[in-house]
Amino acid sequence: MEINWIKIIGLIITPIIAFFTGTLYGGSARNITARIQNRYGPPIWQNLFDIMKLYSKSSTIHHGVMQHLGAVWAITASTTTLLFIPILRDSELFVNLSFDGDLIFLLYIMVFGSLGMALGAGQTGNPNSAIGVSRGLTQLVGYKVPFIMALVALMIQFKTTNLNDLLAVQDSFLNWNIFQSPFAFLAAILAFLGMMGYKPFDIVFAPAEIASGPPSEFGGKYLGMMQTSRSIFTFAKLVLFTDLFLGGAENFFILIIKTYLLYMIPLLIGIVNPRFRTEQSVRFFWKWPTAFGIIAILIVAY
Amino acid sequence: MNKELTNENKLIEDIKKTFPSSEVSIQREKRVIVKIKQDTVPPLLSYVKDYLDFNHLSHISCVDWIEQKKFELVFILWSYDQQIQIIAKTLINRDEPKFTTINKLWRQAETYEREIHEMYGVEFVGNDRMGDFLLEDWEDIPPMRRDFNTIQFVKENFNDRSAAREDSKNVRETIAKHSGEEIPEFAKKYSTRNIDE
Amino acid sequence: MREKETTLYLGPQHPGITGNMMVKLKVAGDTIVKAETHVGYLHRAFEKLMEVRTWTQCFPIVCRICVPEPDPNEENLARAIEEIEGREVPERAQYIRVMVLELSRLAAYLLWMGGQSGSSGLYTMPQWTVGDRDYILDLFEELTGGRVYHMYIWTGGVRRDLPDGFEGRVLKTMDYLEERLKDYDKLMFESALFQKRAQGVGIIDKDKAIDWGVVGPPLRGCGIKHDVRIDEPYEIYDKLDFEVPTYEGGDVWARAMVRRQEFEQSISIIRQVIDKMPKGEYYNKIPNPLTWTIPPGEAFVKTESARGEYGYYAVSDGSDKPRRIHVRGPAYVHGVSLLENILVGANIADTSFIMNSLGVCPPEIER
Amino acid sequence: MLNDKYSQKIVDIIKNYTRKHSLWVVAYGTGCGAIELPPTMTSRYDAERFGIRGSATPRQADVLLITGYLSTKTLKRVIRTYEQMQAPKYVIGFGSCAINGGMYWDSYNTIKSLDQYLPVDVFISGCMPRPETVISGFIKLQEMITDGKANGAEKYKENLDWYRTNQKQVIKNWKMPDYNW
Repeated sequence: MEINWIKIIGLIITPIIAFFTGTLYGGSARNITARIQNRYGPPIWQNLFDIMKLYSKSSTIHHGVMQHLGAVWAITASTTTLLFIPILRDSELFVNLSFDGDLIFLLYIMVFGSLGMALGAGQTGNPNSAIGVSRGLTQLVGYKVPFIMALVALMIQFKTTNLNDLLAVQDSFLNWNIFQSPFAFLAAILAFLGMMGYKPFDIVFAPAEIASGPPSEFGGKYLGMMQTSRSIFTFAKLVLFTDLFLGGAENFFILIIKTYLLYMIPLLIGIVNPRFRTEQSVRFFWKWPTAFGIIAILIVAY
Repeated sequence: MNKELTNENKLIEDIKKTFPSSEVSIQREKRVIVKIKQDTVPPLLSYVKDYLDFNHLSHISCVDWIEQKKFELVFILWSYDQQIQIIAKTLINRDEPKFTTINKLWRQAETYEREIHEMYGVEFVGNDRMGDFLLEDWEDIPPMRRDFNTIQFVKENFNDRSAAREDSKNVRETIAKHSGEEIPEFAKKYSTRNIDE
Repeated sequence: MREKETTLYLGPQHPGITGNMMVKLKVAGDTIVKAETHVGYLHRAFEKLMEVRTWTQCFPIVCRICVPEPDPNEENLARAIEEIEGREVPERAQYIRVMVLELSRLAAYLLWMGGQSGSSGLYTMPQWTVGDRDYILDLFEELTGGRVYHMYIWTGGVRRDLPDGFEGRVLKTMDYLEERLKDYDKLMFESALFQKRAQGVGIIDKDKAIDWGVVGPPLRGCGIKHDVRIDEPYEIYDKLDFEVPTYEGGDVWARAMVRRQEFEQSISIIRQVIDKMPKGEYYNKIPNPLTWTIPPGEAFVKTESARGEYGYYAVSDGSDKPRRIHVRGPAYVHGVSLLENILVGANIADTSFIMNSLGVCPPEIER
Repeated sequence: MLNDKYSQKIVDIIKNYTRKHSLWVVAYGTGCGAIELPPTMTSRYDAERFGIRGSATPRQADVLLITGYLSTKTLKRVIRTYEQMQAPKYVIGFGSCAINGGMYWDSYNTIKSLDQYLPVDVFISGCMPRPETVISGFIKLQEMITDGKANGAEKYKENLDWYRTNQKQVIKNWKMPDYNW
C-alpha cells in the first residue's frame, strides 16, 4: 500500500509548529504583561531562549527513573492531544487522526499530562512538590467537571462524538457553536481559565508559597521538557477550543487570529487578579461554571 | 520639667508604699526610674502590670558594668492609660548570673530572655527554650560581654583581609592590568608602595 | 486516622519570605499545626559594633539595621543622644526630620503593598508600587545623597538644609501618589479576590493584642487606637493635626485597610509640614566629633515606624563611646512570638501572606 | 565531520548566546543589598528586558546573587544552595561587604571576603549598589559568558579542597553533603 508521504511530513511538522507558536504566544504574553505593568518587557522569543538554555544545562542531579518518565509523559500527552485535533478544516498537510469517539478520548489524554508530571514530581521527595502535586490534582478535579458538562451538552445537541462532525456542523458564521449553545460555551470558557493555569488558578506553581510546586526539583532538561510540553499543550487547547466553539479555521492565518484572541482571555484576567487558594478555586468551579453546564445539558436534553 | 507631674508623683507614692526598699525617681516628664533588688523584680512587675495597668512590655535589656562586676537588667514598661514609661533596673552579679523568667506575665519576654542568655550568659530559670537563638555552634564566651574582643576574634578566625588576595597588595598595578592602560608617569612612584608598610 | 504530619521548612532561601528567616512548620494536610521561627541569619552584631565606635560613627551603622525603612533608626539614636546630653534641636530641623520620617513611611508602605500583593499572587501591584516608590527615593537622593541609607538625621538636627525648589518637587510627588492611590484601590483594595483571600486570615484577637506586645498597624488593625505619635508626641507631631485610623477585625484585611488610610494621612502630614516650615538654623553644631564625650546617663526613646513602635535604650558612661545601645524594633515581637501563635491553624498558602501583613523584617529581629 | 572543531565552535556560540540571554537569578537576599533588587526587577529599571528573571529554587537557577554581607550561619546555607545549582552557574558578589567585609569588617559574625568561600565571577562595588550598577554587573557577566570567561563552577570543582578548608575554618560542625558534580 502506498505510503502517503505528505501525511508523514505533516505528522512531524505539526508538533514543531505547535511548539514554536506556543512559545511565541508565551513570549508575547510576557511582553503584554510587562506593558500592563508599565515596563518594557522581554523580546517575544525570550521563552525560546529560556527553553534552549534549559536544554543546554547539564542536569546531573536526578532522583530516579520516574522523574525522567514524568517529563516524557507530559510531552507525549501534549503531542497526542495535538495530533487528535483537526488543526485546519480540511488540509492534507496537517494530519487529523480524529475518529468517532475522540471527544471522550481527548478528555482522558488531557488528564494524562498532569498525571505524568505529578508522578515525576512525587518521585523527587521534595515536600514542596508533594504539596504542589496534591494541589494540582484537586484543582484538576475542580475545572474538569464544568468542562465535561460542556462537552456532554455539545455531544447530545449534535448527536456525535466526533470532532470532525462538530466542525462540519459549524459551516457558516451564524451557526458557530458560540451562538448555537451559549451556555456550553460559558461553562467551557470558565473551565478553560483553570486549564490554562494562569493567575487566578495558578496555586499549583505558586513560587511565593511552595517554591514553584511540582517542578521545584526539576532542573536543566527536565524543566526544559516541562516547558516544551506546556507550550505545545497551550497551542493544542487553543486549537481545540476554536474547533469546538469558533468553527475551526480554513487557513493558518485565521487560526492564528482566533487562537491568539482566545489566548488573551485567560492572560488578561490573570494579570490583574491575585490567586485563589485551592479550596477557593474548587468552590469557584463548582458554583457558577457547573450551573452553566447543567443548564446547557437541560436545554439540549429536552 | 516644670510641667506639673501629677501622674508621675502619684505613681511614685504607690511604688514607694508597696516596695519600700526600692528607690524611685522621675527622670523627665514621662519617665520613672525604679531601682530595686534582684528578687523583688517579679513581684514589682506583676504588681505594676495588674494594679497600675502597665500592660505593654517595651523592652528587656542588659547592660554590662564590668568595672563593678555587675550585670544590670532593665525592664521597660509602658502604660497606655497613664502614658508613663517605667524603667525598672536591678543589678545581678556578673560571675554566675541567674534570674527567674517572667514569661508567665508576658509571653514575648521569652524571646528577650533567649537573646540575653545567648549574648550575656545570664541563666533564666524556668525558660525552657534556651538553645541557639542567633548564633550557631558558638564556643567562645558570650559575645556581648565587654571582655570579648571582637577585633581580635576576627583576626583569628577570618584570615586577614589584606592578605586575602595576592593582587590586593598592589591595587594600582592590578587595576592597570585589568583595564589594560599604562600607569601614567607621575603616578608611577606611588604605585610601587606596598600596602603593608 | 490522624492526618500524617510532615515538617516543612520555609527556609532562609525562599521567595516568599521577605528577608532571611526560617519558619519550621509542622503541617497536617494543608493546615499548619505548629510553627517555629528560626532567626539569626542576618546577625551582624550591631550592638557590639556600636560599643567599639564613637557616637558619631554609630550613625552610618545604625541606619543599616532595618532595610525597608532606615530613618526611624537615625532619628531614634539622635534623639536618645540629645536627651542624655540635653542638646536643643532648632525648630526647622524638627520640621525637616518629620518630613523625612513621613517620606520614608510612605516608601515603606509602598514596599509593603508590593510585598503583600506579591505574596498573594497579584504581580502587577509590586511593579506599580515599587516603581512609584522610586520617585520618593529620588527625592531622598536629592536631599541626602543616598537612595535608601540617608545618614541625614544626626545629633543636633540634620546634615544640610533643603535644596531650593525641593518643597515644590515634594508636593508634586505627593499629588502624583494621591492620583496613583486610586489605581491601587481598583487593583488591590477593591478587588473581590484580594478581599476573599485576606479576610478572616491571620486573626489577632483583640483582648490579647496588647498583652502579646502587638504594636503599630497590627494593633490598630485590632481596633485599639494607639500610636506613639499621639501617645508620646516627639519632634513636632503635637503641632500637626492628623487622625490615627483604626479598623475592627484584626485580620490581614483590617491591617491592610489601616495601612492604606495611614498612607493618606502621611501625605497630608507632609503637606502640613511643608507649608508650616519656619526659616532659621537647621543644625545645632556639636563640638569636635573626635573628642566629643557625652555625660553619663541613659535614655529610652521610641518613634512610630511603618511597622510599629521602634524603641532605643541608650546608656552612656561618660566616655566617647556608648556603653550600650539596645535596639528593639516592632518585628522583634511580631516575627517571633506573635507569628508562632498566629500561624497555627492557618493554610500553608497564607504563611508569607500573614508574615507580610505583620510587617516582619528579619534584619531587625537579630540586628 | 560531525564533531570536529568547527561544529563544536558553532554549538558553543549558540549555547553561550542562549545562556547569555536567559539568566535566572536565585536572589539569596542575604544582605541589605536585597532592597535594591525589587527596583531592579520592577517597572523602573526592569531587568527582565535582558532576560533576567527570578527563579524560585536553586535547581532552576543559573546565577546566585549574594546581596551584601554573609553571616556564618547563612554561609552554610549559601554553600548548600550553590552546590544544588546546575552546572553552568555563576556567582555575583554584591556590595563592598562581599568584597572585603565592608562596614562589618570587625564583626565576629560576618565573613570578610566572599571569594575565599565561593568562586565569584562578578563583584559589584558600592555600599548597596544602585539598580543601574546591578544591571551593569549583569551585562559584565553576559560579556564574560559570550567569550567563555565565566568559569567559576569549574574553578570551584578543581580546587574544591582549598575552598573546603576555608569554609571549614568558619563553619564549625560540618554536616553537609559532599559535592561531586
